[in-house]
Amino acid sequence: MHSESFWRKDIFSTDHKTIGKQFLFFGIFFLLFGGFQAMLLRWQLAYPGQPVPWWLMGFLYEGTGGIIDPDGFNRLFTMHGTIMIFWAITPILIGAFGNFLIPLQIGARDMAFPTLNMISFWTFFLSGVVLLLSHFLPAGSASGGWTSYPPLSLPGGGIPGLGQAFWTLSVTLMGAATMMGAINYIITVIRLRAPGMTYWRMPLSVWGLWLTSILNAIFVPVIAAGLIMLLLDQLLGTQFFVAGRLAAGGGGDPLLFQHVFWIFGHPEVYILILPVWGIVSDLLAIYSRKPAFGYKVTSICMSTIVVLSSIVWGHHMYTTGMSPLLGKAFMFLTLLISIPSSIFFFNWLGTLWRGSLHFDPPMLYTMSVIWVFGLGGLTGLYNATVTSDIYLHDTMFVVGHFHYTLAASVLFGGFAAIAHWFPRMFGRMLNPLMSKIHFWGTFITLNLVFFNMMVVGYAGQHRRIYNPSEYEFLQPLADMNVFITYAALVLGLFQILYLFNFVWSLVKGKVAETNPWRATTLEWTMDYPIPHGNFGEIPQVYHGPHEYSNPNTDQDWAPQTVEIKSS
Amino acid sequence: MGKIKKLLPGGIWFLDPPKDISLDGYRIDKVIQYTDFVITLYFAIVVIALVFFIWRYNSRKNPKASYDHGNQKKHLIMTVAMGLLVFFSIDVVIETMSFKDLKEAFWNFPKGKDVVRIEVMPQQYAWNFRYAGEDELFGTDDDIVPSQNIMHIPVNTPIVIQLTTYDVIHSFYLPNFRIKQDATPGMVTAMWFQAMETGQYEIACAELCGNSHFKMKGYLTVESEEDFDSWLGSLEPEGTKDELDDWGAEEVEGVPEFWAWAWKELK
Amino acid sequence: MNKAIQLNDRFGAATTGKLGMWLFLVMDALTFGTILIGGIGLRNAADVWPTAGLILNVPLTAFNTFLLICSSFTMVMALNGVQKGDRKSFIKYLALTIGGGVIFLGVQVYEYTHFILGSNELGVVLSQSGFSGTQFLPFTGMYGAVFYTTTSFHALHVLTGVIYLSVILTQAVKGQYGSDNYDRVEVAGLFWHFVDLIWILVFTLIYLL
Amino acid sequence: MKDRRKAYFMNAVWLAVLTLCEVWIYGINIDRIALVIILLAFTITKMMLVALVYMHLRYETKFLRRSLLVPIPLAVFFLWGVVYDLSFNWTTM
Ligand code: HEA
Ligand code: HEA
Ligand code: CUA
Ligand SMILES: [Cu+2]
Repeated sequence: MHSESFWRKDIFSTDHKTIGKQFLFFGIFFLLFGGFQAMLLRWQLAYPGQPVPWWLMGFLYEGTGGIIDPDGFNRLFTMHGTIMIFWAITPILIGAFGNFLIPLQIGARDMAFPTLNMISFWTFFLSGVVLLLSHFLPAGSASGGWTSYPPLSLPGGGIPGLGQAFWTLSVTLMGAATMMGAINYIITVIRLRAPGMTYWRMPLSVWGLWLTSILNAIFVPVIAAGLIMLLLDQLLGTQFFVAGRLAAGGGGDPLLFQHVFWIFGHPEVYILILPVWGIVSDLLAIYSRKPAFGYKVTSICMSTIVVLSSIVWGHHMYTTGMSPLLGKAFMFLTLLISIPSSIFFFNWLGTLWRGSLHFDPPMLYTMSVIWVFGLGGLTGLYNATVTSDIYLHDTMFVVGHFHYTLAASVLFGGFAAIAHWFPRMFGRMLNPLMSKIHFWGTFITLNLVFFNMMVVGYAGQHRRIYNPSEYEFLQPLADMNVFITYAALVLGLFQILYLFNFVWSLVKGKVAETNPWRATTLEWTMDYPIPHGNFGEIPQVYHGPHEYSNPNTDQDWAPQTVEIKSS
Repeated sequence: MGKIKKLLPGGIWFLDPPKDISLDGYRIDKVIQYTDFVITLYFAIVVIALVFFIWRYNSRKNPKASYDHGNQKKHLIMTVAMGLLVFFSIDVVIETMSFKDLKEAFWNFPKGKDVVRIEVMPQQYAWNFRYAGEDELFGTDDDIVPSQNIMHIPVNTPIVIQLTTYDVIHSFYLPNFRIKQDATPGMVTAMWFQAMETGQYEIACAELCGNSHFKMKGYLTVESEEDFDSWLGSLEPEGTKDELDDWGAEEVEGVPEFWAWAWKELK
Repeated sequence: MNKAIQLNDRFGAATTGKLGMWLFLVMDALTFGTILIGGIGLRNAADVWPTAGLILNVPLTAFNTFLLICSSFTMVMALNGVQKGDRKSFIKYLALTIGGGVIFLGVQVYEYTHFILGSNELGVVLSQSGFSGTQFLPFTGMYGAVFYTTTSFHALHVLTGVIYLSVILTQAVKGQYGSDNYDRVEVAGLFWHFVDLIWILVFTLIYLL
Repeated sequence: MKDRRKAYFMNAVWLAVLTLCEVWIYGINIDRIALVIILLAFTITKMMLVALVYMHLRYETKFLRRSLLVPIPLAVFFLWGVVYDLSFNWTTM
């Protein structure tokens, strides 16, 4: 192995493992950033118009007398939503674990296009810089919501300055990076699987990441086109999405943007959660020492959801005055998704059934996904129904629903993945005690926060409002809003513990053995540090990824590279 | 449905929604209550299963896992049956309820003489309302436009609303009626409802529309037929012409009608 | 680093680079598709829409279409050349292809400047289509937005293709390709033909219909 | 490698002829709907010629050819949904 300079090795590296780690640090930074914004949001919702205390960095609001002003609040949730979805979850789950796991788990030496992979990360990085810079614009960052509906997001909509244009630009760049990643992941899985690694022998994590990439490949181009049109409207003054008074000389249609946005936007939520479904299915098997229940059925269900997810976007638009035909069609198609969802959900329980459960930290995070995704998924049904959505649309109920699916399920999936693969990435174990404290603290407070969001939503509180006490019918909810905020602050404190644990374990954690979890998949077959090129010799794969407790083996696991002789 | 209510006093979302004073709001509450009931049931099953597995199959109690891929025919049948059970016990039921409600109520616009028609045109950040006046035609000189954010309706009378907007998208949200409808520039949308009780209620804007979205509030007064008539009678009819000039509608060429449009017939 | 092991999969002999390019082209087609779908949707909902040939120059653009077809032809001829090991014809046809692209762009720039500078005749046809002014700009109603966005996005692709092929050409001149090493030429060709393919659709949807 | 120059040339001729036909049909006065259908048919033929011959799909595996068709039904569904909703209005004039 020839030695490489620091720049080639750690910065502009083409090694998928290094790029994966870069994505991980990048994502964690934005997770904290967006999470901090959530704390400020919660402060405002509980104590509208009261000065932000010093321990929430009140000095940030010196210009407005220590309080968050309405514009500032709108910027907060816009940036919070955008950052969490595109710059925190996407890099952590798809960028970091997609990069790290796909080649290792299928037995490849690297991605199919390593240089493209590096460019993808640096484009992503650039998009993040543009996004961060937009916070320093004289008129402030974007404040049109993460959905950025025109005409509000256009110059005539009343948001001053270039914030919206920066938002559009950075999301477009992010999309370009995601598309490069998608090409890489898809082709890698198609082409670079080790001998014997058939599709039906891939770990479910790879299935999830691969399906995610397919969705990315199909739908990110759609939003890219939409964003290009939006950007032209914002900067050049074309009129795709303006109508009514603002459209001098005949205009376009704001509904077109909503369609384009949600044609992408709905698949996007599955883009975020599919890796987690895969990872959870795998980890449940590992920590139950039992093959994943209904492996094939689970991957077929995930694929079915991929197909269905592309034809249900209209359920975000029930109140726009949609035609009865479309309304009914979208409702029916949306509800269909609960069939494959409940099937693989049932399979998760099936994996636990008669297993031998080891409650290591990754398992705790994983099992909690069953809880939070159950709640998040089931509450999707209220939204999917046209009549109940007429009431619940744009209320905190929807916010609660998607924090259960996104901020809870996806986040716990991410925590599980980090805890599980930390020894592979960094050669050390994440401290189990701190992990367990973090788990319990997060699990309890998170439920208090997000369940009660649904409670206030059901009680009528609409979303994106600066000051709920403006309305009489929301005044009985004031106490609950304060309670949610305290729960959220405690939740935030536990994340500080997590950050500490992460950094501490990085330098001081117990040095890990090669395969501490006794897992069967290929990434655990080589010693740390894994060299550039991963495998000395490309391994031969003999069986599926979940051979645990096979009676024909002496130990309770059989690596995929070891042939099992039936007795 | 009464039985379900008894099972779940107050529902699972322990804070009550605003009082329902509408003719059809109960339909929405009913769908939600049914969904509450079944998802609680399923979620309870999940939690019980989880707790049982943790207690029974933890590695201390069950050091040896059974080797089972769950890929036999019986497993397949079981899982698919589970999926279909969820689908038929939740989805099909709420879908049927919802379709029925839409057909009978929400998408079934009342027509005829005793309907009160109102045009709503939100702007950043206020609500404008317009009543047709004596001649029952909009865009004529006897239209009545109360001051901003003030809306009155008679009780027990169907109200049909048509909306468009002056600038960005807003959403006309009546928590006490369980409904909302977006107002989008360049198009006219519609909704209808009927109040069953008199009183003062709030109108909110449910779609982000700028920095004062949070206080884009209207006041809805539901009153008896006579009170409503005398309230309408006490207002000066607005000369449409001048007012349109104020809005600048006629200065910009090619601007579609967005205020005082001739009432568009409903499908 | 060893060459990665390739499975005998159902994509047959297509190289990994080629598969990557095909996937990219599908994604690119979806981007184009969305812009076109948006245009169709807006047009369908619009009250009036100008007849295409009134404002746009159909004969000139038909020539441009012909030009792209020819450059697609020269591109495959170049590929044929390199596959045969005929370096001279390879370089000749590649250069011709690039030339075709450049002329295409030139014609389009001519068309744009004509619209942007405006003229009285243009003013006449514009007013027949319900627009005012003597210039046809991206802000000239929905129609201008759809026309300019679609065609300029395509022109951007032609430009990318010209640069891409120029890189291939310099490498070719240095002697990088031969009858046993032409994969990159073929992949670049795929991109070039795709630009042609999209143009065929744009020509019909924007200029003829 | 087989010499495919002849096939390439014939393809170019076909494309040029079809383009000429398109412009000609566009010039004559026929029913709008017929025009749309005919022109789209011509366009799709031309696109297929380019894809099959110039982009060598003819010579690739059936599986590759079919995979590339996957987004088309999706796009058609999007087109239908968007066009239908944008032109739908609860109110008539
Ligand atoms: C990862 C993210 C994610 C996931 C997975 C989902 C999953 C689902 N979502 Fe959600 N959703 C979002 C993220 C997500 N959503 C976001 C971000 C928004 C808001 C965007 C915005 O407006 O800002 C949103 C909004 C949203 C709306 C629009 C609401 C509105 O604005 O008015 C709707 C409407 O239909 C909806 C529906 C659904 C449905 C039906 C599912 C289904 O996939 C759920 C399927 C799952 C199940 C049905 C549960 C599984 C079954 C069981 C647990 C029972 C099993 C029992 C036994 C085995 C015994 N979602
Ligand atoms: C993956 C996505 C994701 C994630 C992880 C989160 C995480 C959180 N979100 Fe977010 N949220 C969205 C996606 C997400 N959200 C989206 C898409 C919207 C809609 C935006 C829109 O309307 O346009 C939204 C909107 C939204 C709102 C609604 C605003 C409104 O409409 O009125 C609220 C309000 O409570 C909220 C709260 C929270 C909280 C408390 C967390 C917590 O889980 C965060 C926990 C993490 C931390 C706290 C970080 C770590 C700690 C520190 C950095 C130290 C500082 C902390 C202290 C000093 C205590 N979110
Ligand atoms: Cu108007 Cu929000
Ligand atoms: Cu959705």
